[in-house]
Amino acid sequence: MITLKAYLFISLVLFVTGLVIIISRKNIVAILLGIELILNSAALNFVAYSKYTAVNLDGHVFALFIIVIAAAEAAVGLAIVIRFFQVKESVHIDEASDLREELTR
Amino acid sequence: MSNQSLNAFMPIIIMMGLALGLYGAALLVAHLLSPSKPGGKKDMPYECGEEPVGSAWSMFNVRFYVVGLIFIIFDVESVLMFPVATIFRKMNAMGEGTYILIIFLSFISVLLEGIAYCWKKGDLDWVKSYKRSADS
Amino acid sequence: MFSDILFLSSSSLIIASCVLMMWTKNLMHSCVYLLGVLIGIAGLYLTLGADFVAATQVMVYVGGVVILMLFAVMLTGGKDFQSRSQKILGLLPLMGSKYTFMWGSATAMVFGFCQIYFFRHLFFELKVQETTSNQYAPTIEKIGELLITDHVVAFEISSVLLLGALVGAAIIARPRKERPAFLEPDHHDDHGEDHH
Amino acid sequence: MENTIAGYFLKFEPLKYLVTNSSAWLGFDTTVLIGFIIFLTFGIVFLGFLATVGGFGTIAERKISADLQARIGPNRVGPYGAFQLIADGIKMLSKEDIMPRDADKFLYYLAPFLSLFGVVCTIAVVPFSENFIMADLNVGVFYALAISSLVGVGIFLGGYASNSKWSLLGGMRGASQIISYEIPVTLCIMMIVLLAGGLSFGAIIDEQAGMPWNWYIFHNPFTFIGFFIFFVSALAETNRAPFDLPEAESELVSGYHTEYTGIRFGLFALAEYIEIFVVNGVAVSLFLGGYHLPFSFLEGTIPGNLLQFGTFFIKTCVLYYVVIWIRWTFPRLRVDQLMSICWKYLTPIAIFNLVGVAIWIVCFDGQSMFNLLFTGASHSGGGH
Repeated sequence: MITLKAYLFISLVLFVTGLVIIISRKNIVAILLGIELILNSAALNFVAYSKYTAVNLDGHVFALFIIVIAAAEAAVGLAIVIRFFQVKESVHIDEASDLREELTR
Repeated sequence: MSNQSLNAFMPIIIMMGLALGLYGAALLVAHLLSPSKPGGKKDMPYECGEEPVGSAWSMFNVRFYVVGLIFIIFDVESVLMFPVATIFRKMNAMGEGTYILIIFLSFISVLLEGIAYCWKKGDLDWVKSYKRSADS
Repeated sequence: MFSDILFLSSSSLIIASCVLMMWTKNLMHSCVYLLGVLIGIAGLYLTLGADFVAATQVMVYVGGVVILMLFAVMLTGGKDFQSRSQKILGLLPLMGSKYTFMWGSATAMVFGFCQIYFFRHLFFELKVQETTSNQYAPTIEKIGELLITDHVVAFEISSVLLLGALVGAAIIARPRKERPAFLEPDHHDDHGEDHH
Repeated sequence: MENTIAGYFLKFEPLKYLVTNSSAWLGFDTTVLIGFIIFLTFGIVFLGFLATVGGFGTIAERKISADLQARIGPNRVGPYGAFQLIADGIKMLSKEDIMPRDADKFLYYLAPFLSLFGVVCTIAVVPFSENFIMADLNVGVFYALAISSLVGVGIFLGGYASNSKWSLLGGMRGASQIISYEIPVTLCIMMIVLLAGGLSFGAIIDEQAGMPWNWYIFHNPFTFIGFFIFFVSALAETNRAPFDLPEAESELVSGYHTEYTGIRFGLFALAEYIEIFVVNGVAVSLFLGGYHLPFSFLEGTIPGNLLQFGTFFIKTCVLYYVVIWIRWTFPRLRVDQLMSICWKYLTPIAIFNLVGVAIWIVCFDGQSMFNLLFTGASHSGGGH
């Protein structure tokens, strides 16, 4: 029988994958992919807890809202990516440094 | 709407397997029957006989993209409206019709505001969008 | 038994796609593997009895977000900038210098253990009911009732949030012919080739 | 799986006997296993049936177009060219499978599969008759809507992977067209969901049992408009003329499958033709009463189910004929017209319809137009 821990493990795998993608990729679109994974792991946790610990469906509603927020985030984020590409002609994350002060590295 | 066991989803998994099987079988039979002599001009991308210049993976047209952005917001809003639409008639029979109608209509009115905004600003136009924003 | 099979196949699809997503250098392929991950998560939702959430997952992500991602990858050229070093230690300090990263991770670990220690009741004494029933009640009507009773404010506010997202995305991505004056080429040359 | 085809067949004596005996012999309850085998068998049967229908769709297309243009059409292979599809199939299988030099190999192989996958998975919820339905899910309509959006991904990837300019243009047009026209389709389906109070196909069809005036298309003026919006949007979703911009042969050679040859082109085309049938079937189920006959006749038996299946099939074929008829009658739209039709006409009208239906339900308590006009007339809402 599948236990709660199995779902939490899958959720952990998703989260770690998302985190690794975020910190190891330099392309902004790839970073957005990682964020999607992290949001999905959170939604999976909500639904799993909703089945195993509670009798109501609040977890499902939360998962729905997470999906909604993730879609809105993807829309705005990708719009920013496109605009950024139009301006800078690159999607390298280090190019987004117009507001940075000159620090000693 | 009744209680449903997970087995209700079994046919879907079976159809997924069948799709995979159909694709694999078709490719296998085609591989056995068809000749395979790659090379030469045959492998060139078809451009009506001209030599292709550069790769195709560099084209840029943002207008398709704005449509996608508008779409995804509408998609999500419709997803949220589905559960409310499902219980609409039930609530109406329970005498809560006005309440749920107000909730539903206020949600839709925000949706309409979005489409009205995009319409007014020319995001839904195909050709004009360039001109208008260049003027402003 | 069927739920076990569904769980195993979905989770193996998720893990395989996750590994491939980290592995591949082609961003387009990465998006396609994301598709696999999302479909696998929808399968997990099915095993949890959340059929509406599963269908929503497929509808919003597969029909919307992934297509948008593919568009974005194609429009921006899909070049993936690999980090300078492929080794794990080389990957680590990308978010700052090596020292800030080490201090940050050490602090995070200490705080994490403290939190786990203080909230251990929540973790270990959580009442988990291992349901054995294979019957799932229809969820969509209950979700609808929750949306118009308990979560009605969130429901209405989310529509406003989506309106904001729509307007913002449309404004930002709207095609413009001229480039902003402050980003003319002479200003632009400062950055560029020194990074990679 | 109570309402589905496996549950139906498990009620028969020989299978019951088989289940009891094999359970005793193997030591566990074999109902699920036997159900799996029945599902698998009928999955193959339905898939084969729909593939044949799709194949005949190509012939019907050529014959009807020939008829509309006062030609004869294919007439060499078999009587009236009826075996043309076999010849076509053999031709597809024995043609060389060429891949362009710079193509993305993985995506090039994946794209036809995604297209086929999205369509084949939809078949599982199409209600052929009262008992001949593979899965009567609680979220049936929504599931069909969701999984069929994989076709858009397949088309886009097919266009992208070929690394040809025509393909790329066609793929982008296809993806943006499919996602745009999904909005009116969703809103029209939501209108029906408001009336039916459920997302399962069985519930929606049972609400429209009986005489044609119980059909949802005649329920009120808004649904009447809604049907046409749904139908037009479905044409665009399946890339049919006059919305066939992704494969417009006069401007884009062949659109997203320019570089596809042999069997993979065939699978793209097969998926497209099956999708037309499935979408028409969904339209029939949602608006035109589905499989219901005006009278109850032999319900629950196999001949009765076959009769219902025939009803469903005839209704769907009528819509299929209309689809082909439209293709050979109307000229193709331009891209800007395509987008303005979707976003400036269909979507606002669909939202208006949705609001109208909601107000109708509250004002008239969900009664149909016919009931209101002829109060006291015999309301034969049978089937419950």
